[in-house]
Amino acid sequence: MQTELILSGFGGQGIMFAGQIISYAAMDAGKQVTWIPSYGPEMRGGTANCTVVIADDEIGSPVVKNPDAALVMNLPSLDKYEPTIKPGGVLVINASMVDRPGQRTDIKSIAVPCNEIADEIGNSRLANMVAVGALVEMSGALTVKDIEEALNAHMPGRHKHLLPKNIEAIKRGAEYVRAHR
Amino acid sequence: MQTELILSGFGGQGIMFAGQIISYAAMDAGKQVTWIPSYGPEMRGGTANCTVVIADDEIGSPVVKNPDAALVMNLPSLDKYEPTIKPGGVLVINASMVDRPGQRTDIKSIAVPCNEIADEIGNSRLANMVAVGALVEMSGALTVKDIEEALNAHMPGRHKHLLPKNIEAIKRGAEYVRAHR
Amino acid sequence: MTATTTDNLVYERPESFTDAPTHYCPGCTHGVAHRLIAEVLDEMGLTSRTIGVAPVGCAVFAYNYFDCDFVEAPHGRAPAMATGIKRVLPDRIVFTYQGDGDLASIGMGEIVHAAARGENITVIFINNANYGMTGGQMAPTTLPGMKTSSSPTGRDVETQGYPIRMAEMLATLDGAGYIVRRSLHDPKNIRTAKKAIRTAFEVQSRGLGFSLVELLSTCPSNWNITPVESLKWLEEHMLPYYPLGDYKVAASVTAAKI
Amino acid sequence: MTATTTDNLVYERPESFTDAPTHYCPGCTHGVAHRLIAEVLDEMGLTSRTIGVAPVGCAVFAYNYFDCDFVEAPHGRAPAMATGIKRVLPDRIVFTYQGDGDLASIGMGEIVHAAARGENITVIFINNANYGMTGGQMAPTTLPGMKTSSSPTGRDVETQGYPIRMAEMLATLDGAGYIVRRSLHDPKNIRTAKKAIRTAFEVQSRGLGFSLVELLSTCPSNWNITPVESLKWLEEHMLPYYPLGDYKVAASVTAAKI
Amino acid sequence: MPAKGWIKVNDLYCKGCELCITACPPQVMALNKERLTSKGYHPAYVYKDGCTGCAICALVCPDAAITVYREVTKAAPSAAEGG
Amino acid sequence: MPAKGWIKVNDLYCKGCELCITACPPQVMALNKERLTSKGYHPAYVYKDGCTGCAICALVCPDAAITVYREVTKAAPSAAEGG
Amino acid sequence: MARELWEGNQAIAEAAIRVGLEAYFGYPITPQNEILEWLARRMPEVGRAFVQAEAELGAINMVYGAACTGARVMTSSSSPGISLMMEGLSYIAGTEVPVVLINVMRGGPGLGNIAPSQADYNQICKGGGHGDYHVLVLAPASVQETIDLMPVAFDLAEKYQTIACLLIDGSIGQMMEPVELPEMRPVKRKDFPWATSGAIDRPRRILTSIYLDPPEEEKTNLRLLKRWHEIQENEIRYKEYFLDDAEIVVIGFGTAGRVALSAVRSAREQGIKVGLFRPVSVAPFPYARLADLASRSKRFLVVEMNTGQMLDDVRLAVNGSIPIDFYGRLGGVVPFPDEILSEIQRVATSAPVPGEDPVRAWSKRMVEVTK
Amino acid sequence: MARELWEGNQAIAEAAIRVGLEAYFGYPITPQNEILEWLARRMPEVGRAFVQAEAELGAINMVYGAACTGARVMTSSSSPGISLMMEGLSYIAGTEVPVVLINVMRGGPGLGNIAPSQADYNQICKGGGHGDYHVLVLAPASVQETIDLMPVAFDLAEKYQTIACLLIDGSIGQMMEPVELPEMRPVKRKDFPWATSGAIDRPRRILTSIYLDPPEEEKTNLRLLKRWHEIQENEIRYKEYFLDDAEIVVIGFGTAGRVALSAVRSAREQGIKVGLFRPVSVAPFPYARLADLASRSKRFLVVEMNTGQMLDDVRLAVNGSIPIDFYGRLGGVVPFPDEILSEIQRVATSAPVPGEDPVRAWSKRMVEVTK
Ligand SMILES: Cc1ncc(C[n+]2csc(CCOP(=O)(O)OP(=O)(O)O)c2C)c(N)n1
Ligand SMILES: Cc1ncc(C[n+]2csc(CCOP(=O)(O)OP(=O)(O)O)c2C)c(N)n1
Ligand code: SF4
Ligand code: SF4
Ligand code: SF4
Ligand code: SF4
Repeated sequence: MQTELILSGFGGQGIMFAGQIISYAAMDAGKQVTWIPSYGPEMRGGTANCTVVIADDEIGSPVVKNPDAALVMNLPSLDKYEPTIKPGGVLVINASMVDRPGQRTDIKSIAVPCNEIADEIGNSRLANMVAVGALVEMSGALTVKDIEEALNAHMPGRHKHLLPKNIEAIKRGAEYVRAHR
Repeated sequence: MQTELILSGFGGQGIMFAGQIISYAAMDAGKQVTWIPSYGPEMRGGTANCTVVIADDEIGSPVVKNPDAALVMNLPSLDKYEPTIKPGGVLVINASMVDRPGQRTDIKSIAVPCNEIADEIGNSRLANMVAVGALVEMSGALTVKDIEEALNAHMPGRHKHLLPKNIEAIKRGAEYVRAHR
Repeated sequence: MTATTTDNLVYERPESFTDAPTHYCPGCTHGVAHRLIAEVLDEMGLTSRTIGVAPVGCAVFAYNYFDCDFVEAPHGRAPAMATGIKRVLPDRIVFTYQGDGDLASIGMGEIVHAAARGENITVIFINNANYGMTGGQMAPTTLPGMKTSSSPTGRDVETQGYPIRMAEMLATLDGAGYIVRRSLHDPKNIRTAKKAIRTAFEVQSRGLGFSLVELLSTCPSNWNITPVESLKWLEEHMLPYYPLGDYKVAASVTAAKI
Repeated sequence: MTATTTDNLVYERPESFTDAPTHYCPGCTHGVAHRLIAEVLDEMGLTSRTIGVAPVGCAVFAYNYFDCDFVEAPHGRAPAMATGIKRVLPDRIVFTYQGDGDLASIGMGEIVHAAARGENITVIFINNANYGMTGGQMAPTTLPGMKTSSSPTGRDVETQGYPIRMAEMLATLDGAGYIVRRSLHDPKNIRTAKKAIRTAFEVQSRGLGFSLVELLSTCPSNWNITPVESLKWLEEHMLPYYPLGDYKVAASVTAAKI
Repeated sequence: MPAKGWIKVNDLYCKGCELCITACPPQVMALNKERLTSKGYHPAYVYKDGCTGCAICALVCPDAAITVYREVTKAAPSAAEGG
Repeated sequence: MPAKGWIKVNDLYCKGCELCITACPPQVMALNKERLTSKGYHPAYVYKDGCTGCAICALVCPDAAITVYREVTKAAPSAAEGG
Repeated sequence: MARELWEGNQAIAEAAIRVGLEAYFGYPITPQNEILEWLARRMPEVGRAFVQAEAELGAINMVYGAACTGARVMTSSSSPGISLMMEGLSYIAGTEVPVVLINVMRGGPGLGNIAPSQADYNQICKGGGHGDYHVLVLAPASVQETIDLMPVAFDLAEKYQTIACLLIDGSIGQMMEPVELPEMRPVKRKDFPWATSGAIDRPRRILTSIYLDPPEEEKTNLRLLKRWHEIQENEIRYKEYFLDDAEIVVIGFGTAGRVALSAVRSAREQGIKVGLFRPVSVAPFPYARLADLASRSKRFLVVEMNTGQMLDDVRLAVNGSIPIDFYGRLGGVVPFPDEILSEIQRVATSAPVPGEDPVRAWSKRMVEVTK
Repeated sequence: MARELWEGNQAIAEAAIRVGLEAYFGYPITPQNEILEWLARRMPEVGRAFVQAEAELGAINMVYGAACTGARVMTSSSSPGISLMMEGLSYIAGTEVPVVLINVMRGGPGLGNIAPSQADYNQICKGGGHGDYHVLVLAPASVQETIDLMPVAFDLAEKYQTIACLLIDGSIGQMMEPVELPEMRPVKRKDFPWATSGAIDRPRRILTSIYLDPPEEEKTNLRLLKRWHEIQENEIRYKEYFLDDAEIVVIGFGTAGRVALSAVRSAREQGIKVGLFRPVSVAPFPYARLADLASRSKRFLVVEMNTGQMLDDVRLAVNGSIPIDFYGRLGGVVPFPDEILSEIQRVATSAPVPGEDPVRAWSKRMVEVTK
C-alpha cells in the first residue's frame, strides 16, 4: 500500500513543516516515507510545496505527478494541483486563503477555514496544523493520534510549550472535516 | 628516400641551430623535413639533442630510434647514440670534446677536432658548423653547397657579418672528412 | 535627471530600468544600489553604450533590471569577463556588479589583478557581510563574532580568520584609479554613494583606469531582522569596522576634477 | 649553528640539506634562500617536525634539497595545501616556498585568504620579477619597462598594468602576523634576510599566526646577465620599487620579543 | 508653509519594506493594511496630509516604486539627484 | 695581523657563478680554469694567501659549496649565523 | 539504532563524522549547503577541522594537503564547483592519496539551475581533469544508501589510494527519509607508509605528482592503471529488481533508477516482463554483469537525467548484442514514473529499429514533449 | 606563398593572427609558451588585444567576455591549465558563444612533465566540465595541418556557436616543419544577432547560462544536442592511408597516428596488408566511417599516447563486429615506429583472443616493456 500526498502554499505558511510532521508520524507508524521539497524557479518567497510518499515497502520515486491527496493553502496551488489528483482522491482547500471551491466531482474535496479556526485557538500561525488535521482525517493515510504522538516525539524542545495548541489545531481540523463532509 | 639524423651535445654547443640549418637546406632543396628537439628530464643545461628527418614525400614519425647518421659533440652523446645508428650508417664525433673513438665497425665513423678547427678559423663557437660540414660530407644527404645557400638565405640579418666564417667552418669540416677518411 | 513634460514631477523611476520588479527581498538595499546605477546611467546618457556584467549571487538576475546589454559571469570572474569585453570594445562602458562572496572570496584573484592592470572598468561592490543567495553563510566580510549559517556560534577569528577590508587592500595597488567606500543606510549616505558611483563611471569614460565603489548594504533575510532594523545594524556594526571614505583617488582623477 | 667536533670549523653545509646538488642555474639566489631556510631549521632544531610545500616554478624540486617531509602543490595553491596540512597537524611546522608567479599571479586568492585567516604557516616568497621556470615571462612583479619574453618591448603599464607589492598589500590584512621584505643581493642583506626567516618560523612555532618573508632574488638566466651583474641589477632596479622593511609586525609578535 | 507634494506608489514594485515610512521626514506614510498587492504585500501610502514632495521616500526605496510630485511654479531640484 | 683561514669548495656543488669571488673581502678567490667539474664548471678556489676565514664566501654561495675553517683557540662566531 | 528522519545532506555530513572524518574543507553552493553548514557546527564540537575555503580551488587543495598527512578528509560541492576542482583532482590522483568527494549534481551546463541532474557522469567517470586517471564513483539512490556508502567510500579511497566520489543529486541531498546512522567511531589515524606527517624517527617522505622523466611518468600511469584494474575486479556494486524472468531491462543509476523502480512495478502490474538494473558503482562500471543480462534478455532501456552519458558504458558492455533504447530528462527535470512507464510500454510493444541511434531517436521524441 | 620553416607553436600563433584573431588571453605554460610569446609581440604590432592573464581561470573568462561581443578570440594552454578552464568552458558552452581553444597536451596526471602526451582526449571529448555539452575537437598531426585547421576552427566555432578545440601535443608545438601560412586577412567582425556589444539602435541583449526553470534548461540542453547532431552530420574529418586492400587497420590520432604511418609503410614493405586511419575530427568522431571499415577488414589496432581513451570510441563504432587490439605509450613517451611495427606484426601473425580486453592485454605486455 502506498499513499502520495502533495502539500502546497505560500512560503511562510508552514507547509514544509506540515509535510515533515506527517512524515514523522508515518515513520513512527513503522512505514516507509519520503519527504521532498519542490524545485520551482523562485529562490525565495512565492509558492512552496512538498511531496510526501508513505508506503509499506521500499519507495521508488519520491516525486509524483498524480497524488492520492493534495492540501492547497493558496489559489495558485489549487489551480496547479486540483487537476492532478487521482480520481477518487482527496483535496483539502484552505478556505481562508482561497475564495473558490474545488471544481472536480470525481474526487472528495473539502474547504476548511484554517486561518479562522487557528485564530479561534489564538494563533493564526497554526493554520497549517489545522490543515494537517483535516488532510489526515480526509485521506485516512494516518490517524490524528499518529500525528499527535509524532508532534510529541519530534517537536524541538524549545517549541514544546506550543505542543498543546498544535494538538488542538490538529483535532479542530479533523473535527471540522467530520462535521462538514 | 628518407634520411634520419640525430645531433647531440651540451646545451650551448649550438646543436639545435646546427640541426635547423640542415633543415633549412633540405627545405630549400625541395625536400620534406622535420626538426624536433628532444625531451629530456633536464630543464636547463645538460645534454640537448635534436632529430632531423629529410624525405622526398610526407614524413611519418619525426622521432627515430635508429638514425642513418649521428653527430655527437660530447661523451654522453657518443655513449647514448653510437649503439643506435643503423648498420652502414654514419657517426661524426667531435674529437675536441670526446677522448674516445667510435667502437662500432659496421658503421662509417670519423673523429673531427671541431673546436680546434674552429679556433683556427678564429671563433671556437663555430665548432658546430665545422661538425655540420663533416656530417653533410659523411652522410651525403645534402651537399655543402646546400648548407652554404641555406645559411645565406636564412641567417638572421643581424648575424650576416658572421656568414663568411660560418661558411669557412662548414667547408673546413667537409675538407677534414675528405682528407681523413 | 532626464527631461520630463510634467513640470511638477520631482522623482520617477529611472529610464535605464526595465519594467521588471526585482526578485530581491523586501527592503534589501541591493535595490537601492541598482537604482543609483540606473540614475547615473540616465544622467550621463550612457545606457546604450553600457555593457553590464552580473555576478553569481543575489544580483545574478541584475540583467533583468537594467535596460542595457548584460552578460552573466561565473562566480567571482566578473572582472575577467569585463576585461575581455573592454579590451575588444574600448569605447564601451563596462561595469561589474558583485557581492562580497563573489568579489572578496572566490573572485579575489580576478579583482586584484583587474585593479593592478588598471583595467578601465567600473566595479560596484556590495558588502553585506554574508552570502545572501546561498542562505547567509560567512563571507570574507563577515564581522568577528557575527553569527551566520556557516559560523553558527559567531565568526571565530582564531579558526575562521578576520574580515577583509577590500577598499583598503585594493588601494595599495598602483593600477587602481578610484577606490572608495560608501554606505546605503540612510538618505544622506545614499546621496554620497550616488556621487561616488557617478565619479566612478566618469573615471572610466575618461579612460582614467580602474574604479571601484564598495557599498555597505543590508541583507534583512539572512540577518534575520526587519529591513528597518537592518539599516540600524549596518550603521552600528558595519560602519565601525568598514570606515567610509576615499581610499585611492589617483592624481589623474583629482586633476580631471570630476 | 649545529654542534661540531672541529673546533676551527667556521661554516659548513647545513644538516637540513640533503646531499643533492640543486638544479638551479649558476648564481641563482634561489639557492641562497634555500640555504638560509636550512640553517634556520638547523638552529631551531625543527627539521624533523617540518613539512614543506613546494610550488610550481623553478623551486618545484625544493623537496629534493631539504631533509624533511615535503609535498608539491599545484601552481599557486601552496598556501591552501599548507592550510590543509596545518589544520590536521597543528603541532607541525608547515612552510611554503613560492615564486612571484606562483604566489602573486595564479595564487593570489590562496595567499590573501591564508593571510586573512591568520593561518599559522610560514611563507617564503621569492620575488625575482619574472617567471623563471617557463622562460622568463612577465610576472606581476615585473618592473615597468622591463623586457621579458611576454613583454618583449618592455612592460607597458598602460596595457599590462603595474607591479604588485605583495608585502604592502598583505600587510593591510588583520590576520597577518609578520610580513616583511628582505633582499639577497649582498652579505649584509643576506644576514638580515636570515634573521627575518628565523623570526617567521619563531612566529609560527609560537602560534602567533601567518608569517611571510618576501625575498628579492635574482634570475641571471632570464635577465640575461651574469650572476654578479644580477646582484647589481637587483640593487639598482628592484630595491627602489620594492623597499625593504617590516610591513606588518603584529602586537603579539612584538610582545613575544622574538 | 512648506511646499505641498504628493506621491504615487506602484503596487507592481512595492514590497512593503517600510523603509520609506521610517525615512519620511513629516512621517505621513504607512503600510496600507487594507490592501494586498498581487505579490501579497501591504503597499505603502501617504495616510495623512503633510507630504512636502521632498522625495526622501523615493531616495530610500529599494524598488523604485515611488513617483514624487510637488506643487511648484518652476521645477525644483530633485533630492534623488543628490542636489 | 688578521686571523688565518682556509676553505674547501666542493666540486659536486660549485657551479662557478663567481659570487663568492666578488664577495671575498681580501679578494683571494678565483675560478680554477685548469679544472672542470663533472657538470662542466670551472670551480672556485683560493688562489693566493690572505683568506681570513670570514666565511663571507659561504654566506653568498647559492649552492652551499663552501666549508670554511679558521685558525682559532676557541670557536669564533660564524658570519653565516648573522652574528 | 532507531530510525530517524534526516535530510539527505545533513545525514551525509553526520555519517561522515561518525565514520571518522577528521577534516572538511568546502565552499557553499546549492544544493549541498546543508553539508557544509552541518559540519560548520559539528566539527568544532567534536574537535575536528572545518574550514570554509575561499573557493572550491582552495577547498580541493586544502583537502589535498590534509590527505597527504594520512588524515580522513572530504570535500563536497555541486557541479560548477566540482569543475573548479579538476586540476586539484588530477594532482590528487597523480599523487595517489585518498580523498572522498561528494558531488550533489545540479542542472547545467554553466550556472544552470539548482534542480536535480545527472549530467556530470562523464565528467567524473571519464576524467574531467587532465591525464590518465580514474575516480571510484558510487551513485546511491536514497539517503540510507548514501550514508551506508560513506564508510565504504573512505575505506576504498584509503585501500586503493584513490579519489572516491559519491555522485548524487539535489533530490537526494534535500529529501528527508527515515534512516539509521552509523555508530560514532573513534578517530584513529592509520599510519600510512606514504604519509607526509613529519619525518620524526623515520626517513623523510615526498608526495608529488611530477615525473619529469617520461619513462618514470609512464610507470606511474601503469601503476594507476593496474590499481584501477584491481578496483574493476573487486569493487563492482549494483542492485537488481525483477530480473529473473525479465525480457526488458531498465537501467538507471541514482534518482533516475529509483524513479524507474516505480515505473517497473506498474509495468509488472500490467504483466510486462520488465526488470530494473541499478548500478551503484558507476565507475567501476558493471560491464560484465550487463553483458550477462544482455545474453538473457531481449532489450535494454537506459534512463538518465542527462543526454545519455551512462548509455555509452551500457553500449560498451552490450557490444551490439541486443538493441538499446534511451529515455532522458534534462536540465534539472526529474522524470515522473509514468513517463518511464510509457517508455517501457513503447519498448514492449514496438519492434526495435535496426541501426537506430537511441539518443537521436529519443531526442526526436523529446522535441515533441518539450514543444 | 613560399614554404618557410616554422616552429609549430609560433606558426599556430601567426596563423591565428592572419585569419582574424582579434584578442588573445592566456597564461604561460610549457610546452605552449611560444604561442603566448609570439602573440605578446605580434598582437600589439597589428593593433589587437593581448593580455597575459593572472591565471588560466582569468584567461578563459576574459575569452568568455570577449567572445560575448562577437569578436574572434582564442586562448591556449597545456593540460593542467586546461583543467582550470573547465568551469569557464561549461559556461561558454551553456551561453552558446564561439571560442577557439588550443591544448598542447603534456604528460600527466597532476604536474606530470612537459613531454608530448594524448591523455586529455577524454577530458575535452567527453566533457571535462559539468553538464551536458560538447566541444568540437580537431586533432591535427603536423604543423601544416594545424595551421590549415586554424581558420576552420574559427569558422566552425562561429557557425555552430560552440567551442572549437585544437588538440595537439608538445611535439607538434615544438617541432619545426616547412609550412605555408595563410594570407593575412583583414579583421571584419561579423555582427552576430546575439552579440552583447552595446544596445545602440537595437533592443538590449543578454548572454547567460542560467535557466532557473528546469524546463527552460531542458530546452537549452536539447538545442545544444540538436546542434551537436548537425555537427556530427557535417563536420567529420579524417585521413586514410593504404586502406583499399587493408586487412589490418591501424587507428591513431595526432602524433600517434603520424608515427604509425611510418610503421604502416614498413609493414607494407614487408607485405603486410595494413592501412592507417587517422581521425582528424575526434569530436565529432567518425563512427560511421569506422563501422564501414570494420565491415571491410579483419582487425583493428588502436595506437594512442594514453591508456586507451579514443579506444572506447572505436569500440562504440565497431560494436563488437571485429577484434580490436591496443598499443599505447604513456606519460610523455612518444612511441617509435618500430614499436608499432612489431605490434602490427604481432596482430598479423597471431589469432585474436576471444573476449580479451585490449587494454588489459596491452598493459600486461607493457609491464614487461617497462621492467
Ligand atoms: C563556482 C561556484 N561556487 C559556489 C556557487 C554558489 N554561490 C552562489 S551565490 C554565492 C555567494 C553569494 O554571496 P555574495 O557574493 O556575497 O552575494 P549576495 O548573494 O550576498 O548578494 C555562492 C557561494 C556558485 N554558483 N558557483
Ligand atoms: C596551472 C598551471 N599554469 C601554468 C603552469 C606553468 N608554470 C610553471 S612554473 C610557472 C611560473 C613560475 O614562475 P615563478 O612562480 O615566478 O617562479 P620562478 O620560476 O621564477 O622561481 C608557470 C606559469 C603550470 N605548471 N600550471
Ligand atoms: S538574501 Fe539578502 S542580499 Fe539577497 S536579496 Fe535577500 S536580503 Fe538581499
Ligand atoms: S631560471 Fe632564473 S630563477 Fe630559475 S633557476 Fe635559473 S636563474 Fe634561478
Ligand atoms: S520603500 Fe519602496 S518598497 Fe519599501 S515600502 Fe516604501 S515604497 Fe514600498
Ligand atoms: S659562490 Fe659557490 S657556486 Fe658560486 S663560484 Fe663560489 S663556490 Fe662556486
